[in-house]
Amino acid sequence: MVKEIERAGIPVVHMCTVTPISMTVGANRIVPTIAIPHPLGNPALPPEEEKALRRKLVSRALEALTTEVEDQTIFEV
Amino acid sequence: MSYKVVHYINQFFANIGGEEMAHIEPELRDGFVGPGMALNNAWKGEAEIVKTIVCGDSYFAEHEAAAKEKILGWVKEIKPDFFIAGPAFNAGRYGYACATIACAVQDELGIPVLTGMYEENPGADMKNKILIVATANSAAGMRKAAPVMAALALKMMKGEKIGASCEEGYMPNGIRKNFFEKEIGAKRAVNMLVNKLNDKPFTTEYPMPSFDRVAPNPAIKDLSKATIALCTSGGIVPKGNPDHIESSSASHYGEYDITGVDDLTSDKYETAHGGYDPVYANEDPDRVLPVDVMREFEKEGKIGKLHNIFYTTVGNGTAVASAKAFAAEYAQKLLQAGVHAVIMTST
Amino acid sequence: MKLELGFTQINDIQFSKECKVDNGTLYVDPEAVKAFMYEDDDVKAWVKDFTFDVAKPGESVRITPVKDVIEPRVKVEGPGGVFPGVISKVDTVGSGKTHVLRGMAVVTAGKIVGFQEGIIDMSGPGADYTPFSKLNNFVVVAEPADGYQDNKHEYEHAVRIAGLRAATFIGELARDLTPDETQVFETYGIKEGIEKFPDLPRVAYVHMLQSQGLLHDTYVYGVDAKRTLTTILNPTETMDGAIISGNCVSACDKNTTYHHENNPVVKSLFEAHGKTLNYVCNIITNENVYLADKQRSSDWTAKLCRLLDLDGVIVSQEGFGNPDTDLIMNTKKIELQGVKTTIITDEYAGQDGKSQSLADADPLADAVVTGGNANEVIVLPKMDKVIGMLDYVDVIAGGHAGSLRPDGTIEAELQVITGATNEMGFNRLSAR
Amino acid sequence: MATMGNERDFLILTNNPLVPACMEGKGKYTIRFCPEKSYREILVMARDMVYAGHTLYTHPLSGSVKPNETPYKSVIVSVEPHGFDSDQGEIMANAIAVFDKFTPIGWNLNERILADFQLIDYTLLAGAINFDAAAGISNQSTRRE
Repeated sequence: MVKEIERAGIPVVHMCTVTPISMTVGANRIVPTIAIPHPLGNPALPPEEEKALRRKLVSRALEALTTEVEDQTIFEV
Repeated sequence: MSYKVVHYINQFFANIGGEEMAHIEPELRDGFVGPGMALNNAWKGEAEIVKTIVCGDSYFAEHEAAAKEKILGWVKEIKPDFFIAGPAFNAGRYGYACATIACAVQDELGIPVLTGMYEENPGADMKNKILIVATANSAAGMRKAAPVMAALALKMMKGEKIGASCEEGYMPNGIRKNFFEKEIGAKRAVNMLVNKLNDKPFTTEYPMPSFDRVAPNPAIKDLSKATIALCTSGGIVPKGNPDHIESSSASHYGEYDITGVDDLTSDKYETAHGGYDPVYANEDPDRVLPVDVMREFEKEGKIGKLHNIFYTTVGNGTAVASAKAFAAEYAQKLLQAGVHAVIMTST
Repeated sequence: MKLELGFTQINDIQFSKECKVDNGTLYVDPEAVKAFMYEDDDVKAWVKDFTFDVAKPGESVRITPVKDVIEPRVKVEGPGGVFPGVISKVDTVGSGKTHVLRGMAVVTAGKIVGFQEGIIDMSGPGADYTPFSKLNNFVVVAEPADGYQDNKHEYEHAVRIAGLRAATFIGELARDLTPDETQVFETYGIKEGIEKFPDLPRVAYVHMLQSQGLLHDTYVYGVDAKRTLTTILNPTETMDGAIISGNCVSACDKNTTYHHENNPVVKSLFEAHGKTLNYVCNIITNENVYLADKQRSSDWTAKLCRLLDLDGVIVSQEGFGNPDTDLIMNTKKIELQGVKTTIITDEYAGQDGKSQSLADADPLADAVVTGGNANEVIVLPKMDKVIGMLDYVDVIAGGHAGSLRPDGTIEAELQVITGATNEMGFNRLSAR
Repeated sequence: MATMGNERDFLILTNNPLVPACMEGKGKYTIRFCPEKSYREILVMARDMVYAGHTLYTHPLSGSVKPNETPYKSVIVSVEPHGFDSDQGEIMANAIAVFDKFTPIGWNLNERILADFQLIDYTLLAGAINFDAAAGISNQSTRRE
């Protein structure tokens, strides 16, 4: 799916827990996330901290979108 | 009664001139012109070129819409049984024009079509959409190409069964067809191996599917002016799943307006995904689709705008082909809406 | 190792009280064959009765459901006997002399897992796709004993043995014949081969054996291939029945015992042996369900290829789906050892031919021979006579609801035809 | 903890009633019997577990019976996740793609044919983990009587 968006000419960042899958589906900008049932959160954290975590992850994704890449790249958080 | 055929050629093969005449607009002539004669002869009266359309390669490339409109109009009026273009050999723009116009005639008028060109001609990219006969890389190959194209075209006109690509001479088009080889498989394998061992050319009977990669698009220059859309395969939907997105093997995708929504709350949103424990996503759907922090970034001016529609699918067991089709479709919508970048989240 | 095959062409089969081969005709007493089959206790226990028929090329005859096809052979010189470890003792075969009744086969038919066995048409369009339409077939139809439903594996074993015994009985009739034609096949020891053909590339045949489990089995010298490690065979051993089929599933690409006896890769490699290549040996490896087995077997295949200093191999496959993974694992690992591969497979590209043909793929598998698309739809006309039973045709692999039409024609995928898309490259069928 | 490859680590995902009938309580493995799930849903369940890091022990396309013919499927994954393996993820994804390319058949399978399909799936599974399939069946029959 990311590939189809990329193909349409729109840069896309894939936020995904299992990065090898992201690699297989052909994503070019990849940000690893927390866990399959809650990629962008962690229910164990208090709400403020959880949101801070999400801000950090999404910021990283925005950074990935502003970074030129030539090949599939994982942006570790 | 013989089949009526319209033939498309460029200025060069119509003997009008080379590059200096490539600007000429489409014109319609009676009967065959130039290479049409070879096709006509090969058909021995069973089919006949009734009209020839001549168009300059530059004109077609620079005024594609206008050229298409004009040519389609003529073809519609003539109502031929068949449309044939080229062959274009290694001429890039001519090949592109042949393939493009043939494809348009086939798709928009429902008339069977055929063209021919060299395998590396950029027009050959369309070989999965229309049948393209593989030719030599120069016009010297006309003598060989014409009978192959004529024979295949006649078969198509008669509605006969089309054989495998290697039998009929068209480029492999991704549709596998059975046929009988001259030698048994084991013998073919030994011959292929001996060629491979001796570094001689060999052709695999089944090319491995290419590992399709799309090159990354350029980065966003200025985030503070960019419109960014959120998409997910995690199945986030409005509470109650109004469009009944299936929990697995989804047959459609969802698009939902989030104008004025600052936070995805558990009373308004949930997940339709059946492949993971939905408790956490249902508790706070932002854990899958981060609308809350995107709104914050929007207010802080870190990003220009959060796109007012998000797209959602269920990754769980949805057939690869339909997932691709969904994404291809909504990617066009995102493009038209002027979205600059996408964040796709997956569970 | 050197083996001489002496061929006697069979052009006709007649039932008669006397059993003999005379002037190209096989005269055979079905009761004598039956008695010989019933000498085996398992056959006695699980087969209630046998009926017999003959099907000749060009006749309006359909044989279904087909379990196995076997060519009668007899060992006349050298150690061991045919089908070692199963019918004969386990002595190593493949040397000396063997007599072959060519142009005929024993075909076992009857329901086992009835829906999976295939069809042999002796004439019409279906006949073009199966090699067995060109043979004079001695058809043995087995009827199961009561209670077989709960003992399918015992029953399958009994029918498998019965078929081999029938072929052995008939093969024995060739013992004292003077063959119409003889051919000699010989491969050499490693050093000997290198000295003999110093300039020829060293080539082996990686023969993948179906070994997923009951009803999907192959036996090597009587051993279930599932329980074997990848190993080496002299090519001539296969000609004496060292490998037999216990595979009842996927008619179009299962290798019958006939295919193993007449392995086309072995035949084609021998044709090139000493001319364009040096045929070293066969490497047999299995296709198990357990992933660690797949890894071990393919590792061993690659290891043996390297150890034998091979330049190239041909890899053949059996079956659908799961074995694609073994095929690609083998190919990839062998290529990574610097040994060049050509592989033989078949395709499941969908009825429209548009789907991905294999369940696995790798760019290193760049030389592929295909036996055709097994999903392609074919219409088989009504035949005057059916040997076996038609009631399963609707549920034969690749048939679909209504595939047996009221007028007696069958619309089905090529999958239903025995041997149609053989993955040893037995046929001329291909696809592009 | 069940180490990789140990029988205690075998989690059998199945919709085949013959599997629990013959194998339940006869070994250290765990059976997750899901009669309501289709062949494809068993594959999807296995795939998602492999994606989540569980080890795939048996090939999802075991058997040459085509996926549009039999309704039964059994796959063994690990009880414990041992880490994601991309080759195994690919095997699972490919298996679902293979399933999807077969033309659905509107069969009305009778009891005997269903029993045959159950038997094939069960014996392949048993063979893969060295479980005595024949013994399993006869024990089951005794229990049934």
